Amino acid sequence: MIKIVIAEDQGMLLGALGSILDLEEDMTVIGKAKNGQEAVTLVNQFNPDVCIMDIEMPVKSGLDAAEELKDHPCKIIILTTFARPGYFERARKAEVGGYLLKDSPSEELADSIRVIMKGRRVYAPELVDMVFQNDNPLTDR
Amino acid sequence: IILLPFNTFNRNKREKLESQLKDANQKISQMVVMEERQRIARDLHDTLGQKLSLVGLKSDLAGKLIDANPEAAKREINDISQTSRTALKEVREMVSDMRGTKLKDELIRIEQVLKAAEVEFTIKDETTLEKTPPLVENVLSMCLKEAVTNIVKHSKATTCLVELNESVDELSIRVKDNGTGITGKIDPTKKNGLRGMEERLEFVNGTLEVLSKEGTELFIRVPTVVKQVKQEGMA
Amino acid sequence: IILLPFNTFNRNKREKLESQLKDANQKISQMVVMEERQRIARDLHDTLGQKLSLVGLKSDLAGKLIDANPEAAKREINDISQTSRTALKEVREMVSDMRGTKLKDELIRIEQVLKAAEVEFTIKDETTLEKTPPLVENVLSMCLKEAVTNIVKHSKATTCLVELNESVDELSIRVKDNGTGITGKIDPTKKNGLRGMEERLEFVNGTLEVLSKEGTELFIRVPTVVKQVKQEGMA
Ligand SMILES: Nc1ncnc2c1ncn2[C@@H]1O[C@H](COP(=O)(O)OP(=O)(O)OP(=O)(O)O)[C@@H](O)[C@H]1O
Ligand SMILES: Nc1ncnc2c1ncn2[C@@H]1O[C@H](COP(=O)(O)OP(=O)(O)OP(=O)(O)O)[C@@H](O)[C@H]1O
Ligand SMILES: [Mg+2]
Ligand SMILES: [Mg+2]
Ligand SMILES: [Mg+2]
Repeated sequence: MIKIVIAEDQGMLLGALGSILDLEEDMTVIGKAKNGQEAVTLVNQFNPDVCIMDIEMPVKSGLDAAEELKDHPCKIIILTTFARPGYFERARKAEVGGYLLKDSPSEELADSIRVIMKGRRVYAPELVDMVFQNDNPLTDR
Repeated sequence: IILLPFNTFNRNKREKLESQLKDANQKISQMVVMEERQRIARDLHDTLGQKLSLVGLKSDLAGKLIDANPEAAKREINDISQTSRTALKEVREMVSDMRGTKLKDELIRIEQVLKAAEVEFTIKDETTLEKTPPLVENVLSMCLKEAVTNIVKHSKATTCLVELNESVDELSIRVKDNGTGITGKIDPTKKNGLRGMEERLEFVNGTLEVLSKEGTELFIRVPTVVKQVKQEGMA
Repeated sequence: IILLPFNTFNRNKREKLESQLKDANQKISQMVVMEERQRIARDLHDTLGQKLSLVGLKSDLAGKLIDANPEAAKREINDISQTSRTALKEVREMVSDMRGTKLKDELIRIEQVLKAAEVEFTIKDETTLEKTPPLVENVLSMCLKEAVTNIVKHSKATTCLVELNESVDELSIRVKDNGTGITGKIDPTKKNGLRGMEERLEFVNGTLEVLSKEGTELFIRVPTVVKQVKQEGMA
């Protein structure tokens, strides 16, 4: 059984995500958090296999929480909808197991979780943003 | 003999500058577009991103529940219906914000503003605006808004006349009040209403004339056939 | 005696140009933002507005069908799931696909994508792209992006080779992976990555060849002397 903790500040999303993963036969959701801080606490308390996190949450963001849990054996999966500057780089440096689209079909999400459990990283290409060179013609003169 | 190389030297320099100007323009427009997109993406993230993800998840969930627990499935479907409608409303609001204000909408708005300020309002509008590019309309709406704001804020006027005209090659707006007129110098570092108008009009090759006698009169003109300076990379 | 005025004359001219450069930069950025915003508003309205309405309607329908005809309800729910995800995907593309993505920038990006996916990346790039029109470069960047997205999403490959070549009359890109190859039929109503590539290449008279043996190989070719049929409305 893959033990999962989910952190998401939007209540309906948290509920739906929880129910959908619970329906998978080899997964069980053992904790739900409303922010990154709660997620860190739950992970330390229950030692889940996987912690799925939203990025933008009050108190502590998913990326902050992921950085804090970098040395914890629990695999961190970040879910988000749009690429935002700097996020990909931070997720990569925090060595998260997955950096995935929140809207990926639930089968795909479940499959990704299984692949990540085997030690591979899964990063949605849509979320990888370019590191821009600074060629701002307004500032460099 | 001496003049020529100097001349050439300077010509080269000028040509280099001119080409820099072109390059810079191109880079800027690309950069600005990127920045604007990121800004919009940020706005979209919190509203649409969340809602559409939720709809996706809940539809998967409903599909899985339908046989085992049709009542629970119905609740999910209900949430989907709600969520999609809220999202649609938000998209509409966002889109109408982004589109800028239509001139005809702005006319309605200023009528209300002037009524509230107890300024008698007369309008002569002969325009169809059929061939007016959105950008031009946007700029004109902003000008009109600022002109009327100024009347309410500064003029002490009791009447205001707005006249819109359209000819083959030009669109014009006259805004006239019977107030104090513009008295004293305008400090361009502090005030930016009128300057902003001028700058925006310049984008669309328009002009602003300000007359101050027996009140204030603004005359705004924009050529209908707009020379689009930066066609490329912008379309 | 003669030199001095010339010099001054040219200096003035240069200074004027330099200040023009600054002004132009500022104006353009404002104008570009306005136009870009309006353009995105249009796109948002067209893509999202329609899809969200559809989701709303279908969720009501599914709710009504659930007891009488659960199978039909499932089909509606399936459509909802598809539609919401396509909508979000489109928004994402709209926001991220900056017009005028330089091919060299895209190469940097795909390197990051492949690195993150732990796919070994080899690149052979012999091109200068000096005479490549921006439109062509843009199309090629989009193709490269989709090709690599597909590799990461579908191929299970461990290596990826990208080869760019330039001849007198042609530019070509080969993208090769050592994965599963394309298995099974592609449903063109659901999948639009490869089809989109083909469509975009058509604009610039380019072609796409797909080979599937020992992995997948895409071969993209665009003639360098492009008849620009559809410049407008696409850039
Ligand atoms: N219709 C008017 N009647 C009388 N005075 C006016 C009128 N319009 C402008 N003025 C005068 O011209 C000045 C400059 O106007 P402008 O719109 O540029 O700046 P502002 O309205 O003071 O500040 P801002 O528009 O930046 O909020 C005003 O401060 C006011 O003194
Ligand atoms: N490099 C590849 N290796 C293995 N299979 C591939 C590869 N590229 C494409 N495919 C297969 O071809 C199908 C069609 O690809 P296409 O890009 O058109 O659609 P998609 O990636 O599934 O969806 P979309 O691009 O619209 O998000 C994919 O679903 C996948 O099965
Ligand atoms: Mg959140
Ligand atoms: Mg003002
Ligand atoms: Mg694809």
